[in-house]
Amino acid sequence: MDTIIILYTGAFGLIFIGIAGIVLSRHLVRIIFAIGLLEAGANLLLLLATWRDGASAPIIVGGRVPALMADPVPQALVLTAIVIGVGILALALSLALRVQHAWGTLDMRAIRLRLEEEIDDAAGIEPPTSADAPAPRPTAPATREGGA
Amino acid sequence: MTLTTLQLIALALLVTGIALSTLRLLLGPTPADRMVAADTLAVITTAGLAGLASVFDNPVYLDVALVYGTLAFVGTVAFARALEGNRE
Amino acid sequence: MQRFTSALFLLGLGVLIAAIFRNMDLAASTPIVGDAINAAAAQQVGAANFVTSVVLGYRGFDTLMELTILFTAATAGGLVLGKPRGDARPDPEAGLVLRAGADLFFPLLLVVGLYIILHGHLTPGGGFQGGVILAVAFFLPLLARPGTPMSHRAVSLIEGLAGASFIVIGLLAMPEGQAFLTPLLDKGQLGSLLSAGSLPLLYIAVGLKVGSELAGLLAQLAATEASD
Amino acid sequence: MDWLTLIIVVVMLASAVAVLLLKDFLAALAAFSVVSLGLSVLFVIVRAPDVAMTEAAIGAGLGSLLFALALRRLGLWRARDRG
Repeated sequence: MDTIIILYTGAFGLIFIGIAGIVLSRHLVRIIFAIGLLEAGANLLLLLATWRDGASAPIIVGGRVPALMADPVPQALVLTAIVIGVGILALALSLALRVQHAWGTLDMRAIRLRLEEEIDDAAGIEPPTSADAPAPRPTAPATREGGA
Repeated sequence: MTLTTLQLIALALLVTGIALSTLRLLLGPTPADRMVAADTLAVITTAGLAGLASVFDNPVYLDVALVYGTLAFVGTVAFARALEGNRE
Repeated sequence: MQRFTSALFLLGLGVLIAAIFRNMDLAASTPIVGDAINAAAAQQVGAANFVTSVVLGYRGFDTLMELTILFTAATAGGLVLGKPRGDARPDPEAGLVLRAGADLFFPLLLVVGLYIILHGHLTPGGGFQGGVILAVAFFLPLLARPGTPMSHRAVSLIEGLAGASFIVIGLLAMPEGQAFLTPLLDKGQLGSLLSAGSLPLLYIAVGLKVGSELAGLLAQLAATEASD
Repeated sequence: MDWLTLIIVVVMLASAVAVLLLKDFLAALAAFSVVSLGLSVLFVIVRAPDVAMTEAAIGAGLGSLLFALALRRLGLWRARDRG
């Protein structure tokens, strides 16, 4: 099998696993982990776009100029993207800390219910109370440690 | 590129180490086991990066091994520190 | 129900990725820009590491914007975390091994970080990587002895000065009719420490900025009260 | 080189799945650091030492540090002797 096919499989696999984690997870921290995986896969994919077999690193060592060098442009892009990624990760984690502090839960369903309630309260809308209304909303379960 | 016998043996040993440590990482059973497996993998990878520098016959890859070796220690310390602070 | 829709979405995504993968022309790229840069960078910029040439020479303005994004993310993180409460209980002090190890490791990390920054135009590395190492180096004593005060004023000062000097070095090229961030000074001998003109200076500014930003963010995260 | 790349990719994807499946966040963080480790080796294999060094610095040092601090403060960090 070709090396390039294996590498592309790794990149696409990381992207798929990352999106699956974002879609399927209910825990906020797990979603942040999945964002990290997705970002890693995207970086690898960007770097593979200009892969050539047998190229050497784009660095001149000891005045020896290699015949075929890898493309430095995506490398420069990915280099900065990784550093920005860690900044985004830190921001996401601090937001998760604030959510935990304010609402005491990291479960996405509970967070969504609380958000809707707060929006209703702020807008002065009564929750629907007609006879045909669906059953009242369950109170937000205060789970703090959840699975995938 | 062609590998010399020595490089082949070194890479085979490193791959064996990676396989065994990954098995421990995936099987567990306790989180501490997985943490130690991750640390072992970091050490093996540092050696593997130096081996890759030898295979590619280019000394610039040694810098990567240097950075990985120094910072893997910090990561493990962060794991251990958070554990230590939690255990009253 | 939500799980089912999610699984359906993922199935479609998997089929899409498989289709893209099948029809993609693998390894058939001809990097025109990359080859042109590889051919010309040694004369035009004078850095032995062509990635450095691209990051600071050909795409210096993008790097400035990326520093801005990082600054925005770090500032927003600090704002979201807020001021720690005064009565917050700090973590207990670390054991003997970590305290001694942190004391021994701090100078080593400092030297490695400065080496990576200063040799950014010769070997792999540069301001971003060295800055991360510097941030970790300055945070390690704080990890060993929580409660040690870290001067946020000094961190902000270094950060501001580094960012300003990046822009000032870029502006210095403009009075002579050249574009913003054109590399200045003598190109020097390719592969020697004092070469590539003003690129090492720019990388020092980047390293100090990234390092102080991330160190400040880590310190603020560490000062936040634990929830249990 | 093919077999080496294949092994690294398999290790990386297996730990990426483990990040999502492991219940304990300490174990998930260990698996996450292994993902970035495999990625760093892959970056060396595609001849990008600069990117590999960045990934090593972020993945091994700063990322673990950030997640460890945040998880500790979120109260998700439970040290257990068994289980």
